[in-house]
Amino acid sequence: MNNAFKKTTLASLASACVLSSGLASAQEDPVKLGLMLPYSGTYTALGEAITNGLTLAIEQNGGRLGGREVEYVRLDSEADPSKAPQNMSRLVRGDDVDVVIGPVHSGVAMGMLRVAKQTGAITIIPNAGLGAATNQLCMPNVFRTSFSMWQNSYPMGKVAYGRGHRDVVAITWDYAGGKEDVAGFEEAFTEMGGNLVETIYVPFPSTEFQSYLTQIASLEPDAVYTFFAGGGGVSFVRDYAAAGLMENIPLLGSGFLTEGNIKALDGAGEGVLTTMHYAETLDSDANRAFVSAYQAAHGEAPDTYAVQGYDTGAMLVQALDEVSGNTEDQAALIEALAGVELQSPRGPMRFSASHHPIQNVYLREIRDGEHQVLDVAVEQLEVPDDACRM
Amino acid sequence: MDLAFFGVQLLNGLQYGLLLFLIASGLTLIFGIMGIINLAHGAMYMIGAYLVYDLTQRLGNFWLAILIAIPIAILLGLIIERLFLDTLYKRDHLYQVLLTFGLILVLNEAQRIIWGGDVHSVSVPAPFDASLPLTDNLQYSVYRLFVMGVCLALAGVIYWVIRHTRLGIIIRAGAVDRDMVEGLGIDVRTLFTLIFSVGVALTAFAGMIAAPLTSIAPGMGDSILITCFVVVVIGGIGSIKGAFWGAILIGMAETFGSVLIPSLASMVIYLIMAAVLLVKPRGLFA
Amino acid sequence: MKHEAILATRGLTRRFGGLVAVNDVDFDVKPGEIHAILGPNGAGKSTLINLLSGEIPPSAGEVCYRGKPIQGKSVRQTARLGIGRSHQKTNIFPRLNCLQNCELAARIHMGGVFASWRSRHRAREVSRRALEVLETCRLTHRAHTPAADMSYGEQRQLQIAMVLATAPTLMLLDEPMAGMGREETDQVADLLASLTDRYTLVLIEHDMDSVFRLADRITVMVDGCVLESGPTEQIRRSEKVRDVYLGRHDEEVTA
Amino acid sequence: MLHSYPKRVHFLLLALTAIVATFPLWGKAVFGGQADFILEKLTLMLILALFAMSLDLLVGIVGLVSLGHALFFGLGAYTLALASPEFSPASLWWMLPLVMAVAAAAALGVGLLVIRTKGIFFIMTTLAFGQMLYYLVSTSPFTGGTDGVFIMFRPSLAVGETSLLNLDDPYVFFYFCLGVLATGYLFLRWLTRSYFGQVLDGIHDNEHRMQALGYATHGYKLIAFVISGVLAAIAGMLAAMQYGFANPAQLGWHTSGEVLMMLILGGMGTVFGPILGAFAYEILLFLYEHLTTHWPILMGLTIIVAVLVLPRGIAGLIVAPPGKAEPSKAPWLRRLVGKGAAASPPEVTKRRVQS
Repeated sequence: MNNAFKKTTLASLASACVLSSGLASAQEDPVKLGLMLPYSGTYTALGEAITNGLTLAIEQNGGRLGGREVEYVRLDSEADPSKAPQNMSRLVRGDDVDVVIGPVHSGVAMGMLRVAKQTGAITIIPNAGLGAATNQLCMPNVFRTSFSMWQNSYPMGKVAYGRGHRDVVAITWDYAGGKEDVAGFEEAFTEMGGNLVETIYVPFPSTEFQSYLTQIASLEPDAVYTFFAGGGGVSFVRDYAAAGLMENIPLLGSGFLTEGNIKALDGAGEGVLTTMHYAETLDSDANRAFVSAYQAAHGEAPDTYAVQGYDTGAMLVQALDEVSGNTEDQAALIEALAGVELQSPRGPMRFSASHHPIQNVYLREIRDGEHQVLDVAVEQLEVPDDACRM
Repeated sequence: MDLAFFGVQLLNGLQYGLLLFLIASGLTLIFGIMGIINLAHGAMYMIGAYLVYDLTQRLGNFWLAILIAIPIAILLGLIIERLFLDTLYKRDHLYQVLLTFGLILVLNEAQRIIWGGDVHSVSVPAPFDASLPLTDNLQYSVYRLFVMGVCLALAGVIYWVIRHTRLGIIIRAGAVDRDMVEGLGIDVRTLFTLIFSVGVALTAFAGMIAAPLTSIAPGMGDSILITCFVVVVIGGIGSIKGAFWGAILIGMAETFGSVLIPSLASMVIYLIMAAVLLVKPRGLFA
Repeated sequence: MKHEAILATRGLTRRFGGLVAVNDVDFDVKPGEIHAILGPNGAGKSTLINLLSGEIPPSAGEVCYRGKPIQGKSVRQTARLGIGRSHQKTNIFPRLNCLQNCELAARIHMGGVFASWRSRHRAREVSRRALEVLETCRLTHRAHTPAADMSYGEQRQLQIAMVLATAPTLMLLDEPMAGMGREETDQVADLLASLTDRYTLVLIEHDMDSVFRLADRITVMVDGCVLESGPTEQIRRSEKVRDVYLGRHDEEVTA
Repeated sequence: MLHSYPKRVHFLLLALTAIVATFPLWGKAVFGGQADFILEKLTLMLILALFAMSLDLLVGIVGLVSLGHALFFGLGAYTLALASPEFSPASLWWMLPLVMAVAAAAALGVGLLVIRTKGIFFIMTTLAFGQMLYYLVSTSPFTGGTDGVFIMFRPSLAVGETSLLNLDDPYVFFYFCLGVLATGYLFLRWLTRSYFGQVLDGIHDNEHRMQALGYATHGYKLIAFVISGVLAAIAGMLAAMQYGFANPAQLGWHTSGEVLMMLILGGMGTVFGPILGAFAYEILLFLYEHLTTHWPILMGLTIIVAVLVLPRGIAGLIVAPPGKAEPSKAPWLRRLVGKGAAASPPEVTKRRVQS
């Protein structure tokens, strides 16, 4: 007979016995975690890093959550938003998972959230930075362990002004993530009194930047703020350096411009400033321990995505301990998750009312092929999320 | 818009257009002679870039890497043609579309298995790793000039081959009427294998020389494919001359479109295509 | 009025690049006649037919059909005016059966698809006409056979049947007997002969026996020009034609 | 005769329909707790079947290979998304005609441009137009951009105050989609067997000859293009209704490629083939995804093999439809399969040469 069927019978049996229903199912069923991450296509590396981080955290807890074995159901989200609802539905309704972890891609997140709303499935977003997830679309059963576009770019607005830049040009891809990111920068920068001369939108996912660089050179701003990611980030930074702009016009960005790309930048990124909630060089015990454990387990250095996965795992460890492994009582589990406080590799981290991390955002500079932390740009930054009602 | 700005943008548009021509030339060649629509064309571009990345890593020399990568690309074209396409010439274009779509899935995933999902890059090779000042605050990579030179030279070679060699006569005849090729007493099978391999190699080569200018990432071939299609449609399918002017037109349109009408930047090439189709349904040079 | 030409060309010329395929051709077809066009390969016969039917536009000159100029009209338009044509290559709908082939041809000249949809009577008329022309072409027994499954000769006959089904005033037939055996050729010749009371025919044909048997008048073309045009007897006796055309005839047979 | 099939085909189709239609009766017994999920998946397959079937009219019947059909699918989804009120369900009485009208207008506009092109040109121009709308939707401020939009409420079907069908109930929605698919199927069957369908067959076989007979073939093709677009848009609307979500990816050329795959798997030109194809594709995808994260390789190879050995798809196995000569397999494949016949040189399509 089917697992779900067994589980419901057991659950009703257990509730009939009144006592320790959590323990009863703990002996029988593993906790089912549905991973809806990209395992093929452009974002594969991110999906894998998150998975590695997540499993590391759970392995460090003896491979158990709240005393129960863990079963992973991996589903390739292939970063295809049009398939997101059906994939999410398959995890929740088909595989009957207890918690869904995903996705990487904001468009996919939208599709998942639609189903999360219908089904009430507990969802932890380990990457996708769309603001709406914890703002307009926030719901009790949805958490995020990563960042929002706003959270990573808002601090840079302050930093840019603080470093004396007054006229700044922003450039990003013409897509939702890019627009949200630049909006965060603009908010802080103009609040302080800076002037955003122009925002240039590049058709997504073009990496042909020459004409834009020419435009930037002719505008002669004090600095350029940019958001590109992946191949686009690499291309932009290299082209920016090759055009000789790096010497005269400092390049600022939100962390994803260079995250995971330092090697591919081939030395071109030296001196680029970015703000982000993590840097691999963070000087803390938690981070050092994490980096060496990750290195040992997976044979490579962790990146931000791995940390986000790791914290997702750590969060589950804490919350499921809190409820003694009982995943049947959703309300209790949600409450436990919302109450999680972590000493993460990225620093202290807890959750806001909208279930978004309250965390430090660091100012980083690329020096000698590493993200060196210059400063904490904003300490324990909380995302306002003022459209969230729950 | 001052004159210097205009001049630099002209240069940008020309450089982009020339690279586009190199990528699209293989596509239009294959269309023209073989009547085959190859959706996996973008994947070939990606493979060229990855090959040169991999070989540069191993050998430490970009030029050597290109030298070795070209025969590999030709071989790949040969295998694909003999194994899969050989059977499709008689059939409807639908089957070509589907088979090459299947090839995209396979090649993209093979890329991931072999090289992983990370973003890579190739350093600009000596002796072109320098920059020239264009304006007081803008420099231009010498390698970009070199790429332009290579593209122009290849365009010249292709032009010469088509105008002045026996192969060229066959190609021109084939683009007009494929029966005539048989009439000339050509072994069509060998010709097709040759053309397809050369077409694939041209595209892969474009990926190779473009590698130091771009980032090497999964899926990099997908977006270039559609742009190439637009180039070929505008120029006229099978026409090398059309591909050349189509590519220059698109290069200029993207460059100036992004500056002058930023709100339509992503659509400008499609709008041009629609306009061309309205006036000349078979393209400008067909 | 009876002898006024149903189709006339004046100075009709067609160039392909540097090649003049049809050069300054004046040519008349009288109502009710079978007019054959003779000439060696490359003489411009098919090009002439293509110009008459509107498949290609002329470079110069005019084509008059029933006294009105029609050059520059598309093949579809000339078809609607009552000029039916068959092609040198078998040109049928292979997946459809014989009857459907003819119905398609008949329907467009009987009000089109939507008329058949609106009126059952009209639809029945279309079928009747299709059966009629199958009968004429002796294909009734093949009515429900897919065209692709028929013999080559039958396919050629079907092609003529389809032209007939469009109820043309003028038929342009490009080598209707090409590639047929003796027996089939005679059959088609008989068929064409039986049509003369109702239709005007322009015919390109290589089979000399059939041409001389069928044609009322003959136009001989060489190198895109009209060499001679006149009643069959005149052409048969013409020294000029014998020299130029029959002199090349051998060479053509081997070609 | 073309478009008429042996009795066994009809029996098989009826049997399959019966199996699917009675799923709510036996689903629980077989799949237990997963039945709801399977029902949802089945509903999706029905929607995709409609989408694939609409493309069959173009590709299989008229012979126009479109690589931009997702344009209409996405257009249907986005029309619903943008026209739906935010805080209450829209009425399907309004939405369905609206979606159809928008799709028809778009198909007419695009069709006027693309229908004049043929073969490869048609493929590439449809592809480019699909991409054009993709970028328009991705960058427009009204459409939610690349993240897509939510449709908070499923449209309702009511007369006055009384609800005719409670489409929010997954079982009702399932039967609703089944009904739409059946209607679409019967419509296309009727169309392909009608006088109009005969003209389309003629155009598929020999467009030039059709013109020589006097048919304005462009007009007929345009009508087929519009019908096909409208049906695809209805499928897109249903897809958006099912998950309450529309995204630019639904318009992208990968979606167009996928639906072509369904067509080849099922067998084109048969109207019922694409339905089987949509089911087969989704089932294969489901299995492959469970098997390995490298599933695109398996899917790619499946398509390649289908093209090489099964060009007429599943439908071709059930019924051998009359058609052009059996396409030959690759020489190496023939040797492998052992069906003799020496390798023949590639034969290019003969074109009439002017003489």
